[in-house]
Amino acid sequence: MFSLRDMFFISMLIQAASILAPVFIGGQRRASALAHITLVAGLITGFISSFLAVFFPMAHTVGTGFFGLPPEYFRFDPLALYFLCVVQAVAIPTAVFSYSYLEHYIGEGRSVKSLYVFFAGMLIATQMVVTINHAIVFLVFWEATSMSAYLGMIFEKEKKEVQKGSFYYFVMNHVVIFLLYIFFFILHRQTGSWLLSDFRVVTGNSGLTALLFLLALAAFGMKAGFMPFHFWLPRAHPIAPSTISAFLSGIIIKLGIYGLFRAFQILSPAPLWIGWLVLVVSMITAIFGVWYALAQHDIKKLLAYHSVENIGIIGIGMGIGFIGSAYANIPMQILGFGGALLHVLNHAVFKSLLFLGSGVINNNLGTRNIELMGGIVHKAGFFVFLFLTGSVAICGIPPLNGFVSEFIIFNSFFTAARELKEYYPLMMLVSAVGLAFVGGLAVACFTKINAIMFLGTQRGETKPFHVSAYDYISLGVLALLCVVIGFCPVPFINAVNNVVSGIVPQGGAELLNINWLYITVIFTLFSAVALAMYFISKAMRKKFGFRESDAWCCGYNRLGPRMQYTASSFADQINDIARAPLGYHKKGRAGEGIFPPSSGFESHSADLVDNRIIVPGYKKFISLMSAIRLPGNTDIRYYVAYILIMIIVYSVVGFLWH
Amino acid sequence: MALMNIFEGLASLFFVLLFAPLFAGLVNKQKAMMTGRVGAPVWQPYYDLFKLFRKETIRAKSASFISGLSPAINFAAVIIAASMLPVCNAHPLISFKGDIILFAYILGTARFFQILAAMDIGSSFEGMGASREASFAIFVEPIFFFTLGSIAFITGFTSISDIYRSIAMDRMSYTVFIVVCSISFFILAVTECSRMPVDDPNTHLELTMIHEVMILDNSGQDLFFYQYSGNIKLLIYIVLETAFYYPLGAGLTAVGVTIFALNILFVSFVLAGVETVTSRFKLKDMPHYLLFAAAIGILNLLIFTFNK
Amino acid sequence: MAIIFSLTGLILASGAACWFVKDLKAQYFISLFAAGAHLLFSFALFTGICAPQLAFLSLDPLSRLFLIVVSNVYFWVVLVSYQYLKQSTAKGSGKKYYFIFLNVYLLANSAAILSNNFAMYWVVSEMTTLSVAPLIYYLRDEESLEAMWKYLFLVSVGIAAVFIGIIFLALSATGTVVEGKQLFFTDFIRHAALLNPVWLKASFIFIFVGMSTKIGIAPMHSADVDATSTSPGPIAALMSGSLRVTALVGLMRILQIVRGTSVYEFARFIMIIGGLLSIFTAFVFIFRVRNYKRLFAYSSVEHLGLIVLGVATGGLAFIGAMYHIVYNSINKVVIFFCAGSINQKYGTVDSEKVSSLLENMPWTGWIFMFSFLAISAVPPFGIFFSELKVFEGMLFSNRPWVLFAVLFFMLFIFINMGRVVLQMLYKKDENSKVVKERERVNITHAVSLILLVMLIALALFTPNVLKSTIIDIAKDFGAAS
Amino acid sequence: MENVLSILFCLSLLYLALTSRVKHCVNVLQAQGIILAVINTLPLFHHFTLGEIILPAALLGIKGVLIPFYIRKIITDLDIKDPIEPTIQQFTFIMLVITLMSAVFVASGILAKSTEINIIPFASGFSAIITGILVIIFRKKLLVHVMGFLAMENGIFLFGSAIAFKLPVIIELGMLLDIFVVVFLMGIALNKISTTLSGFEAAQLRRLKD
Repeated sequence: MFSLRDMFFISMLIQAASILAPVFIGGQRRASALAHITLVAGLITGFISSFLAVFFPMAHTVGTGFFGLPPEYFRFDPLALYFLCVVQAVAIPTAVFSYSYLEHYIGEGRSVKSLYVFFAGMLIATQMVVTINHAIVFLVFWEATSMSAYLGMIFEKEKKEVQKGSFYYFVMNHVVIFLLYIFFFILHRQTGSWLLSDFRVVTGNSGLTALLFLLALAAFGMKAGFMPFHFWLPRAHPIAPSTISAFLSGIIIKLGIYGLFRAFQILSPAPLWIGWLVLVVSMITAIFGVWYALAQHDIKKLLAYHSVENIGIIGIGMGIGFIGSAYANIPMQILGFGGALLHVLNHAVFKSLLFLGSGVINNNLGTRNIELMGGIVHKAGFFVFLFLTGSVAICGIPPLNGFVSEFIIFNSFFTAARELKEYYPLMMLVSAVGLAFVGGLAVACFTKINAIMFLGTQRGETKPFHVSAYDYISLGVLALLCVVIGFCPVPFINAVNNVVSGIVPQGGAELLNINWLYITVIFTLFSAVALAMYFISKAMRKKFGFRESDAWCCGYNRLGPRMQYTASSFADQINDIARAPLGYHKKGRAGEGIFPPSSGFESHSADLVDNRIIVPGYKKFISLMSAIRLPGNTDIRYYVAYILIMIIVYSVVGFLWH
Repeated sequence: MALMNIFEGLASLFFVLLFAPLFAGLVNKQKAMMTGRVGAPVWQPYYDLFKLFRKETIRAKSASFISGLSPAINFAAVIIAASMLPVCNAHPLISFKGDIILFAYILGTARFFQILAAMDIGSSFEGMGASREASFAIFVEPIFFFTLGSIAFITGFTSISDIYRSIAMDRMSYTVFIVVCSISFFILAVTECSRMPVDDPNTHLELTMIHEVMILDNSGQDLFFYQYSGNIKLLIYIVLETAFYYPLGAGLTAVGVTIFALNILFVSFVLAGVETVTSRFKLKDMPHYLLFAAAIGILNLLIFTFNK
Repeated sequence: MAIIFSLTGLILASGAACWFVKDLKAQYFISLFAAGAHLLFSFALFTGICAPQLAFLSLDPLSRLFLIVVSNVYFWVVLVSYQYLKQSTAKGSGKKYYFIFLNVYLLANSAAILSNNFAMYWVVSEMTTLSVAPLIYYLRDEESLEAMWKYLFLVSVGIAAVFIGIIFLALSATGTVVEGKQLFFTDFIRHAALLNPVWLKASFIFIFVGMSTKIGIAPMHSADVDATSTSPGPIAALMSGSLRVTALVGLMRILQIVRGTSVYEFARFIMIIGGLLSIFTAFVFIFRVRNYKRLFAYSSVEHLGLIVLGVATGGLAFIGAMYHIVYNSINKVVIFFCAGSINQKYGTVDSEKVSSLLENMPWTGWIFMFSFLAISAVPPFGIFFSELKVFEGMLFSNRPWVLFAVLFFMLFIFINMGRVVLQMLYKKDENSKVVKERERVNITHAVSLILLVMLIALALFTPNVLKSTIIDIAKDFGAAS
Repeated sequence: MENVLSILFCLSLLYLALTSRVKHCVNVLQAQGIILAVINTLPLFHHFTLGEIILPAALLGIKGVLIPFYIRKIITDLDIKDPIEPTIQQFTFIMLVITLMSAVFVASGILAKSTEINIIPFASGFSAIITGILVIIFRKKLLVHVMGFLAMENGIFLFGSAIAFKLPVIIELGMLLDIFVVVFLMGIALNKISTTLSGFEAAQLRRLKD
């Protein structure tokens, strides 16, 4: 009988061992194969244990330490286990995908060993982050995660955009770590311990609690990508190799959420205004995240903005939970946190699915611009089906997993309105409308990319589209997870409920009381009807005849790829509504006259925070700083004069010193 | 009791499935009469559907499996939505806490696939329609929550049938509130079902169509499912619209059913009337129109909340 | 006793041998032997294996720690020197005198660190300047000449100011038991409370300002930056990693005396001003520095500023500053080794003309990158942990605003340094002049890797002796908790 | 006696500030070196020991003979022109020096009340330091900088002798040696500068910048 800890440590060792393969084996292919097999084996070992622990909770033995880290440096409470499970669940398919992804680069003759090492390092460090209980060690692994992601990100470093985007990420991490320093220092000073589990704030010190909350929000929120700190995501995600960006988007930004949960555990109950702050910020994040996404043409950038959106949705759940905690209202906390936690899992699953899918597309077509794609469905139908699954899931529409978590969050709104009365029904209604609006925009956005990328015919040059078996496995597993969580949420709800009861110790059965059976039944019914109708129409087609012809085009019969609707046009009408906040601008030339010249239309969106605040602000700052000149920075006479001046200055200070 | 509930639910569902084309025919007939034409018989939609079902299916060469999948999903979604309807205050087949969300979202699923299927062809006409559909759709769910959802938030009930049951027109302010809600909801219904003044179902110019242009390249069974789902959707929204006035006496008694039927007839009359007297809005102005509906909802809600 | 004399003799002999032996390789091995012996000696001293007793030598924890830091840096610098000289295309007699002055440098530094007497410290401290000046002029070009002149001149003036400070210190002892005795630190520290505060204050000001020229505290940093940025890689490493540490000893000594008096608060205050000014200067100048060696010279200004701040803040920050001295000197050595190699390969110090380092020089490039990460306080490199302590100490001192200012400045220093460094590493190669041959691993890379590993290992598995020494120092400065 | 010599020293400083010729500066330095040597010899008249004559002898040798000689050699070797090329008007400069000197004297007077110091040598020494720094700051020629530095050092020696404090002879000698080596190295550097940069002015050393 070995304990969970042992399994975890064993799995970490196996994963760490996988790094040795590329170091000691010469051949790239062999090294890659061996490394990935080891890595996946390690991940599965870990996943089994964390899965069992999350889904069949039982008492764990205290167990042993690891690598000189004493046992109390680790924390395997439900929250940590849940995140660990999420991390590993996503890491396995990503690792499988990584193999074929690297094959692609090996085929190009690039050296991929460094990428693998950083990828594996990132996975390992992430798993450590969520289990570590010691603040300093936490920071170490936190930074290790960020840095390995960064180093992986710069794989195609010769590209200008890679340099820029990765630099954003790099700087963002530095800021986060500064904030975390202060956060942990204060907590350490409060308790005299470095263990996260020991951190407490003296009750009644509301100023300190608020300060700490703000610090946590700034630090973890920046990592997670809440607006206005989201600016790094759309810069950093597109340029990373897909394995990295999938993990970055699926998991690493969730570390921010993890941190917020931990901060809440330490600081709870949250002040009411913090709850509202989180709720409002999240709402803005969600709405503008998806709206910005709609205006993008770069598939990965678009997905990055969707990560912002989904972080917003998670944040909405947390905001409700915070408000609940301010009122000491158990049901609100349970539903809010439960929805957020489940959405963490869901988003991790479908976002990595989509990012990995975008990696396949990018590898095959050599572009990330969706305006140049099209017609992929005719070359790789099943791949499109898998991507579509992820798209449906991320839109939060039935019958997949996205709906389940949004459903819980909607329920939390209803609960808040019911429990708190006063002006809450109104506020909650506005929140619900906001969330519904986000859903509508997400539908628009994902119909856009699915339609433009996959349907119709190929724009630009036609290339063969190859999807390897490993890609199918990894995408398939993730898609299956989307379906399973959607159709059969009960075990996942149980798991989440278990985690939530760790955060809200008083407990309550609000999550379980939602009639999940209904959801299962209805979704089954829905699929059954759809399938039945599908087969009926198929049978009818056989009976009454079926043929293919050119598309209707008002009698014009030479419909070409260039005549298809473009992504810019598709989204134009919606983006036009919010021209200012989106920085949306278009360039169009309509042909006029009898012999019109060629006409065109393009639209661009400039991130408000990035392009209006950060870039010009930084430029202004630089010019301001460059204007400062110490006189005579080159002349020895001034050097000597400074000695005299400083002596005089210090003497004056000394003279005035009392 | 439970068995009775199921029976009521099934009956409601069949009612919707059965009478959906009739209602569409009814509206068309009234419209024709108002414009001074004789018009097609009210049964015409049934004939159309029957004919479509038996026709050969023609698909565009560039179509993919989406084109085949979408009609079925559309239909299934509409059926699920229909089974949540409290027809004549009967117990619906599907009713649980929070089903209002499912209702809104399952129609979203239908929309998602319909837009995809439109884009599947790769023709710019369908693209136009899909783009418009997508841009109007983003307002649909917010308005839905501002109307039906506002009642849910105020009363605390989250199941559609419960929400409607909770409506009681005993207080003046509440009555006004409900009436304004129903007006807002009517605009929503018009938008969702592609009726005037948002969309002209009878137009023949591809450039101005919204819903019709999306199914331009469909025929045979595909078109059958689209049309039929469209009819059902219309009836769903009409039933939800009439349900605001259930306190007037609708119920599972003879009188109640009659009132319900009259309600439906009245709404069909209003619908036809609106379609007769209004012309289609400019596409550019459409968001304003929808925002207007949302604004009514918000204002109404504000007044209601702070008028206690 | 005997061991110190024999070691001094050995170093002198080694220097003399370098004078007579013309073969560079022989000079190298002789110097390396001396360096190794010195390292062993400092290690023995550090761990307490050998504890000689000499009146004029100070062997307290501070000296022991600083000695091993300096000795460590020196050893690695000597180790890579031969390889550097071999590849160097410098004209003139630079190579000829290289090892001779290195030996003098070692002797002077060790004497400065171990001296227990202010006057003696002053003499040998001036000697370190004199020995390093010709090394700065190694390249024999106009820039290095200018740098050497500036460094020599400014530091000489600065050290003259230190002497005034020393005289004031002596004056402050008028009428006490210390009066008329030799200027032993230990005496002064013991009787600090008796000293005249006015003179002591003046003394501190002069010593602080004078030493600033050597430590590189703004605004007296300029010559230091000039010299570090123009001298060859190993020498820059030496200056950044050890010379400044030696200079710091003087400041620490006077602080140790001042600690027991009423002047202490004032001393801390002006040290904080100096430290902040340094970080601020680095922050301002780093916005427009294009010369990458200058960039790292400014980074040294920044880190020494941080150390001074930590020392001035006291408590945990003091301990952090001590760790920071150790880590920073190791880290800077690696950085300047890389900068030296890059300079040799590209023939320019303009960062915008250096591109695609990771492709052209993969070993140097990656080491450079990691050393940059290390200096930016990325764990698990040591700087992270030491900065952590310094920051924590500052946050809970009576001047928490200092921390916020420091963090603000350091963030932008990091951003700008990152921009330059990463640009050098990644930017697509447009400079076709660079010979595209596969870089081979050489001893510089090996040493750099060893130092990086050391940087991690020292942080993760801090030896007890280091811990206890630093705690002892903190006790001496009243900073131990 | 000591006071008289110190005043002489002060006068030499004024002359250093006043003169506009490099050669006169060297003469002043030489004079200062001799004065210092004499001052250090004074105690020997009361109590003569052989060991203590080393220091004045070395002072005389290095400051009075060796360094001036070396500087003169540099001047002839490098053919340095005689004007010192000030950056501000001589009048202003003199006023500045005199003001600061008076301030130093006044300050020393105040300080002497709390501590027993020999005011005149002390203040003279301090004045020399300040004058030296001012000479460095307000002169263009690098060689004059060196001389300013030397004036500073002379001041420090005077200053040191003003307090009742005895350092070991070896350390004093070490200091002298250091100063000599500094000057020696600076001479070499000047030599190089004149060949490579063809000039001796501080303004020419402006290559190193950000």
